Amino acid sequence: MTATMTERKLTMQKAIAEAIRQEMERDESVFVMGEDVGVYGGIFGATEGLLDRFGPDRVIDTPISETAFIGAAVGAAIHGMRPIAELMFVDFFGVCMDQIYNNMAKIHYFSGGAVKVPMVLTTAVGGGYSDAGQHSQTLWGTFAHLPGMKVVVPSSAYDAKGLMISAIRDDNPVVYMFHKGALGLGWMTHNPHATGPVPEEPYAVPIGKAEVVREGTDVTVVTIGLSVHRAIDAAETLDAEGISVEVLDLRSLVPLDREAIVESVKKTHRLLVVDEDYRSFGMTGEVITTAIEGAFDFLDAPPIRIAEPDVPIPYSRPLERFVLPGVDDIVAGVRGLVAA
Amino acid sequence: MTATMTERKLTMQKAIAEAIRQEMERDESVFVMGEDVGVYGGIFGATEGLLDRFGPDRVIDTPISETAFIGAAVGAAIHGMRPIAELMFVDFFGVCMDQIYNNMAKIHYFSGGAVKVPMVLTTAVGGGYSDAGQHSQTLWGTFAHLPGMKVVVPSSAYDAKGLMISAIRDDNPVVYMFHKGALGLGWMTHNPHATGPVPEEPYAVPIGKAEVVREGTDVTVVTIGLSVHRAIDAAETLDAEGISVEVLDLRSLVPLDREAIVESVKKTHRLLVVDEDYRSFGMTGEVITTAIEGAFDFLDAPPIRIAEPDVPIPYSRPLERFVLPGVDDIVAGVRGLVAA
Amino acid sequence: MRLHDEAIVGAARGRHDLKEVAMEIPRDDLVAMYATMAKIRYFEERIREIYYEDKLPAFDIAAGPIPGEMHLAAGQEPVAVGVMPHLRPGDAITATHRPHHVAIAQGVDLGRMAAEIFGKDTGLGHGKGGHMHLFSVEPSFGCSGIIGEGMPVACGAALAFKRQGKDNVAISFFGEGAANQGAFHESLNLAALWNLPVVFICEDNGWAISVPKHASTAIADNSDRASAYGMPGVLVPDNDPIGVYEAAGAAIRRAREGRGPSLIEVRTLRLWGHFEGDADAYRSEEYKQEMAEHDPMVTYPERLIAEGVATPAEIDALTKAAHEEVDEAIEFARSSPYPAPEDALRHVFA
Amino acid sequence: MRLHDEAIVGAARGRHDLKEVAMEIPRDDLVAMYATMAKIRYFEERIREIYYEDKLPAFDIAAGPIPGEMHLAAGQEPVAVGVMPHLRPGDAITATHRPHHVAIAQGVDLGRMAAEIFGKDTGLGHGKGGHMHLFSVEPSFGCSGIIGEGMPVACGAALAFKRQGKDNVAISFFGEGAANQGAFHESLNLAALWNLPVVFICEDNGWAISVPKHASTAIADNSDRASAYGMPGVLVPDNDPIGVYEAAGAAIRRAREGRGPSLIEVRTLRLWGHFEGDADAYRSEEYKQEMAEHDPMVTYPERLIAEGVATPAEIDALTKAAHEEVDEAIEFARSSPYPAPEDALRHVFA
Ligand SMILES: Cc1ncc(C[n+]2csc(CCOP(=O)(O)OP(=O)(O)O)c2C)c(N)n1
Ligand SMILES: Cc1ncc(C[n+]2csc(CCOP(=O)(O)OP(=O)(O)O)c2C)c(N)n1
Ligand SMILES: [Mg+2]
Ligand SMILES: [Mg+2]
Repeated sequence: MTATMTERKLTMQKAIAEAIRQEMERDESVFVMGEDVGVYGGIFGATEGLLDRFGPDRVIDTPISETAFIGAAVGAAIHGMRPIAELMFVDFFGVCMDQIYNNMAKIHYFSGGAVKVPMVLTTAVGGGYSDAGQHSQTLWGTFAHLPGMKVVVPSSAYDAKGLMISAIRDDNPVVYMFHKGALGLGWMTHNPHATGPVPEEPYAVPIGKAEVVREGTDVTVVTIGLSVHRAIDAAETLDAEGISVEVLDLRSLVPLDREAIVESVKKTHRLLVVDEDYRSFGMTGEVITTAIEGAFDFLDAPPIRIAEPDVPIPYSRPLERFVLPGVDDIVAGVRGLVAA
Repeated sequence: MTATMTERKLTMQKAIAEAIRQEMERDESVFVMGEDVGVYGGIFGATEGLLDRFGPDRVIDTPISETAFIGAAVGAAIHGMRPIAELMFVDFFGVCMDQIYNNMAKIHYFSGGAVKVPMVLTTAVGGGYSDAGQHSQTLWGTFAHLPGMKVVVPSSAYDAKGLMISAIRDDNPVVYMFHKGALGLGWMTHNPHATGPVPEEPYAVPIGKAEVVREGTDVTVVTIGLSVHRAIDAAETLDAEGISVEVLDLRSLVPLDREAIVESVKKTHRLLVVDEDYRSFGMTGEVITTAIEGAFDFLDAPPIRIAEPDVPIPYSRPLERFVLPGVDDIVAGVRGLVAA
Repeated sequence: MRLHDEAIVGAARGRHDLKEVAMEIPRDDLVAMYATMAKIRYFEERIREIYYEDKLPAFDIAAGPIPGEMHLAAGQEPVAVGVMPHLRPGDAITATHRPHHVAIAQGVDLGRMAAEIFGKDTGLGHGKGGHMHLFSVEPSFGCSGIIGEGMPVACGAALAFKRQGKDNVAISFFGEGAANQGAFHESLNLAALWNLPVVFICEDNGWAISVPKHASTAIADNSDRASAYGMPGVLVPDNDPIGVYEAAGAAIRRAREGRGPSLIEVRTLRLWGHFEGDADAYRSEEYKQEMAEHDPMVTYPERLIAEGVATPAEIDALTKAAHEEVDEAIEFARSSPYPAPEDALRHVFA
Repeated sequence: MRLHDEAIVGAARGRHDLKEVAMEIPRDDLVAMYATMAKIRYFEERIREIYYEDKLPAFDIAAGPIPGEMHLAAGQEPVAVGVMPHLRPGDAITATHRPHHVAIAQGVDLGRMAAEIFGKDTGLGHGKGGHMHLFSVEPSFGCSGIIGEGMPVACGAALAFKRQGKDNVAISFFGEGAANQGAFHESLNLAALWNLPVVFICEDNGWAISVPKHASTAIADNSDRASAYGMPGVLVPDNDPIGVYEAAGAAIRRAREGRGPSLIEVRTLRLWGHFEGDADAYRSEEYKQEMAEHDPMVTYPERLIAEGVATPAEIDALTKAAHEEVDEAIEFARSSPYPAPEDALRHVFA
């Protein structure tokens, strides 16, 4: 957190809405569309207050036609606008992925750089409140695997604002994922980490830079999104046991800050990757492989990973708790790693 | 290749069509649907001859409505049929992924095992013939990341038949991917590996078992699909240099035969992973991480990977050649690994 | 006042002369429809009540005996119960994220359904699916959390029936919001093209969360879209169980006889918020008041009594029986055990 | 003989009385349409010829100066040229996997387009896109390899124009096969709902690869589907440039004036296989023969001459000029350098 600090604190949700509002004020070409972004203010509040401020021409409620309106965002972006399109839950990507990965993400490349597609696709991710397997996934691994779009996932209110501003100003398509459990919504289980200092004035957090959110010397925990908070909580517990944990918040998966991963592993010699996405063929493998590629000789133990064990997210509370990474899982993982 | 050998040789394409024909003869509940599967016999010949043999009630040409007909396959599978639905190119998954990953792959789980969805989704993958970025992808990493569906990719005619039979008989949804360059199609650049011995009688190749297609002692090359042939060709070259390469054909990504990976790495102490899918957040990271998890102490050098470098597959020949893994790339990779 | 943009709800209430209809519609069906409506409404009320347990005062969606999203169908009972009397064993239904009324009308095991909503091991899916993912084999019921997802599946069930020489039908329920999803178009075209025994039933409650129909749909009536597929399209304008009964009866008969699919649109009412916890601030008090006046749980039994189809005492008895059945199901659900945590790993593959 | 299931091609040939039409349609446009048709056809012929270089005798799709799939539009010229005279600078077009005729008619740089098809560094996309991914900024043209993918994009371009206060329009071309893709439905609804300046033009060549329209589409005319969105739907039944001119002119005017979207369906002819290398065995020789008889490159100039709009000498001169322009573009493409291999890594991000 390098920008000027202020005492004002916001939830991540308010920080996102503020970032969009400020950018809409600054730039006429920015507009928002999606289901329930208008009078409802976005199911997760990302567009709160915008309809009143900017009216229905710039804050557009859409039919449940994700292919049409995300594709329309692509078309508008090509023609001088900077649309923000909201896919209500990332889990719905399957009805519109072609427009996202084959069109939004590839037109710039196909055109040899001639056509730009400056748009933001916002979407809510994550579980933990018994919304079952079609409303609780994070799926960032899926998006990060497919080239041509940046993928950002803020974990703090400060980053949420700064990354949204960067995303809107970026000349590339940016998929901006916010974890429902990190937003600080009134109707979600209270999350103290969701609220943090956020400067009033607009500022940009660079896309593609990870952040060491907690320094440590014994083990590096690499993660993203809500699990950053889980990792910090675990680190506090472990501190009491004399284990010093460094927590690296990736903040974006594309571009992936491989240097930051390698650097931290070179320092701690031990790596645990925590991911709320499905375990296999995803983020955990990529981060571990990055460490292997860059810091193989520095590793004192094989890196380990804690992730969703390749099952659809179950509904029932004990089942969901079992599959999602928890603070206890991280504590146990780190202990095992240090003992190895 | 454990089943009885016969001298009869088939291309992979003919082997697939034969497997489907034999299963349709055996089981009335098996039927095929997709675009151009009828009179055309499938754009890649997977359903060649089936319309004549079984008629339009069991070999059904569809509109270009992938969501509808793949979803219909799900519905038919739930109600006693064993549909084979063809998604012409895997690249088109974006228009119908919801039916695939959120419905086909999850209903069994959501129902707590009560509902079965025994269907096969066939699809063509791979590039190498200048079909550009919406017709040349493999995307198996995307499918393998999402739980609830098996993912198989044959590299030989023998496996193609045996895996298709297993897929049809499986009570789970199986995504069956055939690499266009490995099919032995008359209109594709001639591929000598595409033709091989195939018994006349039906036989099953188990899903989830990798195969050592070439034994070696110095380096393990793990790969899948057409790249198996590339790896074998590279191994021949390296043999002449005195480097002994073991080639492991994964054959399926879900389930992933982790034991086979670990076992081979324990033997050779060196791992190269070759993948025609996008590099990041995909198969290469998963295989390397699997080796790290199971054979960290056996590794003499950090595993390396050769894959599509996270750019949409370009059209122009020199560009495409640059991004696809080639025999030369594998040779160079192995040399580097041995020197490390 | 216009609850729906283009039709005054209740304007067509007098459309069915019950005396005349009674000649066509067996009295038993008329009464059974009420009984099922009572069961549905009480189920939704009980779930609603329990849903808020331990979630308040500061509403926490993750807390309480029933966590997660909860989409209740109070007001939409007529759509479900009007279809039900025409169903036969083996027929298949796909429903939506708002599935309880349809499942109850079809006769899905109420106890196991409630248990699933409670996340219990005795639930239809052993707690894996929850309220949006209720699956039953007999009767064949499925639903989903993705808009439009069930429509292709219904086509597939119908295709299976056709291929197997059965005269079963598949019914696909979906909201008016879903009618703008690509799956609607593809499914209706496929069903018409292949002459499949499917009936598409659009539950037009006028709202997709906070978005009114006029802000999502370029024309007034989705039933008019049937012509784009060459299939019959019928509008039931008044949330009337009898209107649904007639329309669904004709459509299902047609489908069973191999004469292909139909589209029925029913103007219905979503009496409560989109999901529980929804402040429903996008609808005026006046609007909500008028909805309450057209509550089918009031108007339908009134009619049955007024037209002499049932006596007040009969209605009371039916209501009581319905409540007892629901209470028993809920009690079963409440008292059932949770699945073991590691059971999360089961049932990925058969 | 029926080339299209429900209409005899050419039956309506006499529909337009040219003398009368000539009063409305400037002679220049009539003649320019021919000139563009000649350019398109010759371009497709040349590409076809070169496509087979080094690919035969055993056809190898990966070989030759132009590898990969190749979808040519011979026969579909009228659809493209009938739209073109109504376009203004700033208008946007999205086309399909069969894009050349539309791009040429819109005036996309022919040399850079040819170079892209050859995979050259001077191509529109420096060789990255190829024949299915031609993108031009001025004029604004895009196409794609995914069925229906361009329709939402056209809506977005139209939305941008509207918001920017421009009177530009977006035109989306798509095949009759694409009309059964979900994107069709969602896009038409969105366009009508938001009153966007878009014109949807369905190129109905009767075939989606090997699948005839009657095996994919539940009704005869996609233009009739316009009513499902409350927009005008027009059928041009005879692959007639003048019919397209009239329909497109009216629709584009309507869109420019802020009166919303339209859907036009044109019965056209895919004279060749779906892609080059397609044996086209699913269409009879008789069928192909009849198509040839209705080749617009024969019938249209004949009419221009017969009706006194142009002399044979003029037609010849236009043809020759068109050929020269194409030859030059192809020569430019052929002689251009390939991109450097490692350029593959550029242009992922701006
Ligand atoms: C593909 C998809 N898009 C969006 C959603 C989020 N969502 C859930 S319910 C709903 C509104 C549905 O409206 P309608 O179809 O009319 O059904 P109703 O809720 O009125 O019963 C939306 C937008 C979803 N579940 N799936
Ligand atoms: C979503 C999707 N499904 C399937 C295909 C394969 N495909 C390419 S062209 C084509 C036929 C298209 O028919 P139509 O829309 O009528 O256009 P035409 O080829 O006749 O010009 C098909 C099925 C595709 N490219 N995209
Ligand atoms: Mg609704
Ligand atoms: Mg066509």
